[in-house]
Amino acid sequence: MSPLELLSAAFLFAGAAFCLAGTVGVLRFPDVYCRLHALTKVDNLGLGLVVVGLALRSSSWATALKLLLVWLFVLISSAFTCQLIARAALRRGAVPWGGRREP
Amino acid sequence: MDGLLDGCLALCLPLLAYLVLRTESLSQAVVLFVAFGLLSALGWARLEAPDIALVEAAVGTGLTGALLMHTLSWTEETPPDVRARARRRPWALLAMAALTLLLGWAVLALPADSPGLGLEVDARREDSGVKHPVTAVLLNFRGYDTLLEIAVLLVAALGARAVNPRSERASSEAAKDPLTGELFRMMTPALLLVAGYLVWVGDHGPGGAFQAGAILAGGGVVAILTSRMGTPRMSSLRVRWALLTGPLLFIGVAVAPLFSGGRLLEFPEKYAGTLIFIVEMALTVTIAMVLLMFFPGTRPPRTGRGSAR
Amino acid sequence: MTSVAALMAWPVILPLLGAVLALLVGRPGVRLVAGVASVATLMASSRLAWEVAHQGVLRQSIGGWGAPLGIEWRADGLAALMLLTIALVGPLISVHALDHLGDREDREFLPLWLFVWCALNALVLSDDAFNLYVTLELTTLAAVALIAVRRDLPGLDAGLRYLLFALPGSLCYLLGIALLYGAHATLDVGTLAQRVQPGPVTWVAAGLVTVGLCLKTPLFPLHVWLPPTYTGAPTPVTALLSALISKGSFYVLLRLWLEVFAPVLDARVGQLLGVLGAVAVLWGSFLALSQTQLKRVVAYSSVAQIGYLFLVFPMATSGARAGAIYLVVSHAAAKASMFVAVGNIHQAVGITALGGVQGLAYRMPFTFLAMALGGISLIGIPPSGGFIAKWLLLNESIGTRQWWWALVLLAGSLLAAAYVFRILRGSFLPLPAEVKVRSIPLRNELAPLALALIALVLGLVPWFPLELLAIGASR
Amino acid sequence: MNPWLVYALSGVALFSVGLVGLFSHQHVVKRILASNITGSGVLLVLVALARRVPSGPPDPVPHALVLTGIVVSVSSTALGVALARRMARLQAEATHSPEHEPRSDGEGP
Amino acid sequence: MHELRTGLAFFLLLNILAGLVRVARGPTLTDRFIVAQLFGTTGVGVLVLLAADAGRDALRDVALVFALLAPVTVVAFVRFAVGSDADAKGASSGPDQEPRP
Repeated sequence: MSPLELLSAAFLFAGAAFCLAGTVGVLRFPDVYCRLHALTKVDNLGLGLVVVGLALRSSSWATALKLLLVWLFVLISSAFTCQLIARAALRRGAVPWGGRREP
Repeated sequence: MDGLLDGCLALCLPLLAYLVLRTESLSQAVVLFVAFGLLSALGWARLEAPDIALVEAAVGTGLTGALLMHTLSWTEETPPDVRARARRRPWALLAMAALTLLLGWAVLALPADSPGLGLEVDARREDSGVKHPVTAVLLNFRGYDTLLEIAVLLVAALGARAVNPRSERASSEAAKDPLTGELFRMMTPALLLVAGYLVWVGDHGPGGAFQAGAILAGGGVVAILTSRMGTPRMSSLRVRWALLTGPLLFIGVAVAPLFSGGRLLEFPEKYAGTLIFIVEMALTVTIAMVLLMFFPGTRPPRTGRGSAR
Repeated sequence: MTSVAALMAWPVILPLLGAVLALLVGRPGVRLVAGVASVATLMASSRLAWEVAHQGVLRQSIGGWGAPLGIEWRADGLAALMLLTIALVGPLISVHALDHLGDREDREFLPLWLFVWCALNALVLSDDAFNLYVTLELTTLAAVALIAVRRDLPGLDAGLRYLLFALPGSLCYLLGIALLYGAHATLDVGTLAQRVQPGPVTWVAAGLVTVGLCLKTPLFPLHVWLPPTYTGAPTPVTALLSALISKGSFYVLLRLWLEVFAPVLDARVGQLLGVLGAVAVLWGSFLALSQTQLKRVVAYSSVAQIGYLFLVFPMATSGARAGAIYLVVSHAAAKASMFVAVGNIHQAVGITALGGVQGLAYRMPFTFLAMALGGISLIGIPPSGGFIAKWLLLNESIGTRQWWWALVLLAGSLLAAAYVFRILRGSFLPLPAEVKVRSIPLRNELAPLALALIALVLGLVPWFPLELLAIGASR
Repeated sequence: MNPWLVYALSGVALFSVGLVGLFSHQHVVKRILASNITGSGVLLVLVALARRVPSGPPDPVPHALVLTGIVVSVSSTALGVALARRMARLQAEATHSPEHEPRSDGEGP
Repeated sequence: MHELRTGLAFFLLLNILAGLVRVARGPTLTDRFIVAQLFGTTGVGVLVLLAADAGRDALRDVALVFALLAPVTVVAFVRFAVGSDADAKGASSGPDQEPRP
């Protein structure tokens, strides 16, 4: 395995790990807002690291560029959508968790 | 690893479908259905059908998702038939299993190595004027199906607008929301770019009018939701021209050979590629309009939620 | 412009073009465009039928690609007769619809009807199994939009009901076609007919196709959607549904069954379809007899009349085929005339109960003359198309030594006579003084009469249609 | 097992689940979802059939058929939802203001 | 590398399945919708992983479209499912109520 392959594999694994962390977060966190926080980890870091790992080994610049574009779209959309979802939840009266144990 | 991935995906799809239909809350069913659309897109991807995955992505996340969210605003949360269904559940499971076995028996009896019509398509693709085989089948070899399919879209748009004719705009408060406004401004150029790219790429790779039209419609849905426009109305002449230029052009291209002794949809070999491209461009607009007409506007019912039997 | 390509293309393209243009011009010119398109399509259809009668079966490959790759059209005598039926019955119904529906509905009804016409013509001509699916779906969606065109609760309910039964029907059909494509790598009906072999794929595919199309037609016991849909839809739309749209799926079933499946299936499957048809005849007629609403009587009568059509499958001879097609055509005319007459009655007195017709024969003579002539064809008394059709079926049932079908035919006729006379009897009683009869336009009185006359003429000069039917009866 | 067979069987199972679901539900949105699932099953079978030869590109004809099928399925879903929505609104109006009945043609039972 | 990427794609698919638990538990529509968003991003990840195989470049376009259109459903969700901005109190609107802990 070449160093580049190793680096790429490392990025891919790291990305997958963040995806797992995000999923666990969505499953375990106590309220809507915390779960949103977990979701953004997948959007930003999980997908980001996977994209970087793939871009390192991509055959052409165009491919790498398209991969980064995918990530960029997800980043922008994630920034807006999380804000929107959180606001909607707040307006509907979901009270943020104050550090108590989940009932 | 490939086998594991395929097996897991193939197992999950029916499971998810069962969950969609089994759950008692409608909101749960809708979210599961969105997930089902995503998984089926992955299935298309695994089966090397990127064209279909593109359509699933464009329609599923854009239009169908928004449409289903919209249904949540006017249907009852818990379907009225929960108790009745619970009684019937063992019967339903048995029927599903029996039907699956019967149909599976036929599938197992199919020849396992038939190439279908792949070789024939390959042999004639040169004459079709298009490099991508799926586009060649869709717009040239079986272009007549596509012509009728456009009629299907028009009929559905006409029917959907006929029953909900008024174009409803969201409250002015929604229009002023800076967040969605900024989102729309950032999305628009990207949407136009990707849609144009997909029409262009349809000639030699997966893409084409329907995919591009569906993406434009996705942008249109956001525009409707943020009160930048209303659902297109049949009563507006401009809307009708935008809707019908594509079909008229397609019909014109289809019948033109008849006047010079040719057959319906027989494109002259030299111009086939160009003609198909022009028709695709015009159909993109038509398809985007039709899909937007499917989207029923934004105002939740004034009188509250009624039951939808 | 007399090439075979043009001959076969115009009956499909003209209504499509007409529909698109009618949508484009909107309210002011919609009637004009639809009228021109109707006349042009009628001419194109008759021209094609004429050529078939003189030249025999016509074939055409769209785009010039040829069978396995492209789509083929095939016009035999059966297709020509169906084209003529649609072109005569459909416009008469739509003329009636102009006054029955409001001005607003015009804008939607006329383009949608032209789409239905395009779809049915395409369906009749198509020789490609998947193309048939597309035409079936186009018919279904246009029919749903038509049923709901008035936006009232009964119409919407009827439209949804129809959609949610017709959709699974089409999907069953599509899965059957997918299996056949998987086994034989072709969608061309003629090629499929040569390649199918007895085996699980063919059996399951035949089952799926049959169940799917029986759901759409519908055959007993899948008919549960029919009475509420037919009663909820606006009357002209019901006439279209019963006369033409339900015949579309039956036409597909008949062709696929007789050409593709029958040779490789056990004869007992045909018997099963025949038994279901017979039950439909008796059960539908019985229910028609026990209804109190005028429209429901005619709707249940459709269940019964569709049942007769399925008697063709156990006999599966060319005579039985001719009889079934003859019934399709004469029932299209007769039932359309009955439904349009019901629409007139409703328009005149606003009463839907069976008793509401009391005395109306004196005020609306043409409408009741049409009702009587249509009824004669439904019962099968000479001279009527219904009589010829039943005569042919009766002959075949005795010729193939399946005398029990003859009993079904006779029993069905007796029951039909009972429910038709139940309607007509009341109409000749004296008109109650308190009933106000609104006058309806003469055009609307003449439309059902013209339809009923078609059924009558079919009984008087049966040789032309029968000769036409013999063209290309077997591949 | 070949991948195509796995997916074809999965498609068949989807079809069965959807079809049975369609006829065992009363709720209109659920029935529309069920018909969508049934359609997906059929389309999955078709696409799987295109992939029976593992080497080389898949058979494009089923892909084109499926694209047409998806368009038809989207159209019928949209039409069904539009009808159901109008019905829900009319029913809501009818229950909220009993003196204002929705316009009825009087032809129904 | 192919095995590694396919394996990771499988792993991401398992993540999606695990997310179904949250859909079942809810408790509110918003929670379920968050899972749908999670599915979307994970699905994009699976698609870009699969697209790295030779001859499957078109799947990157699919991922692009998924990423691009993801906000559409969110905007629709915010507008309809949670209730319009006008009745922000939300006491009686919306398909299900947020619990107040």
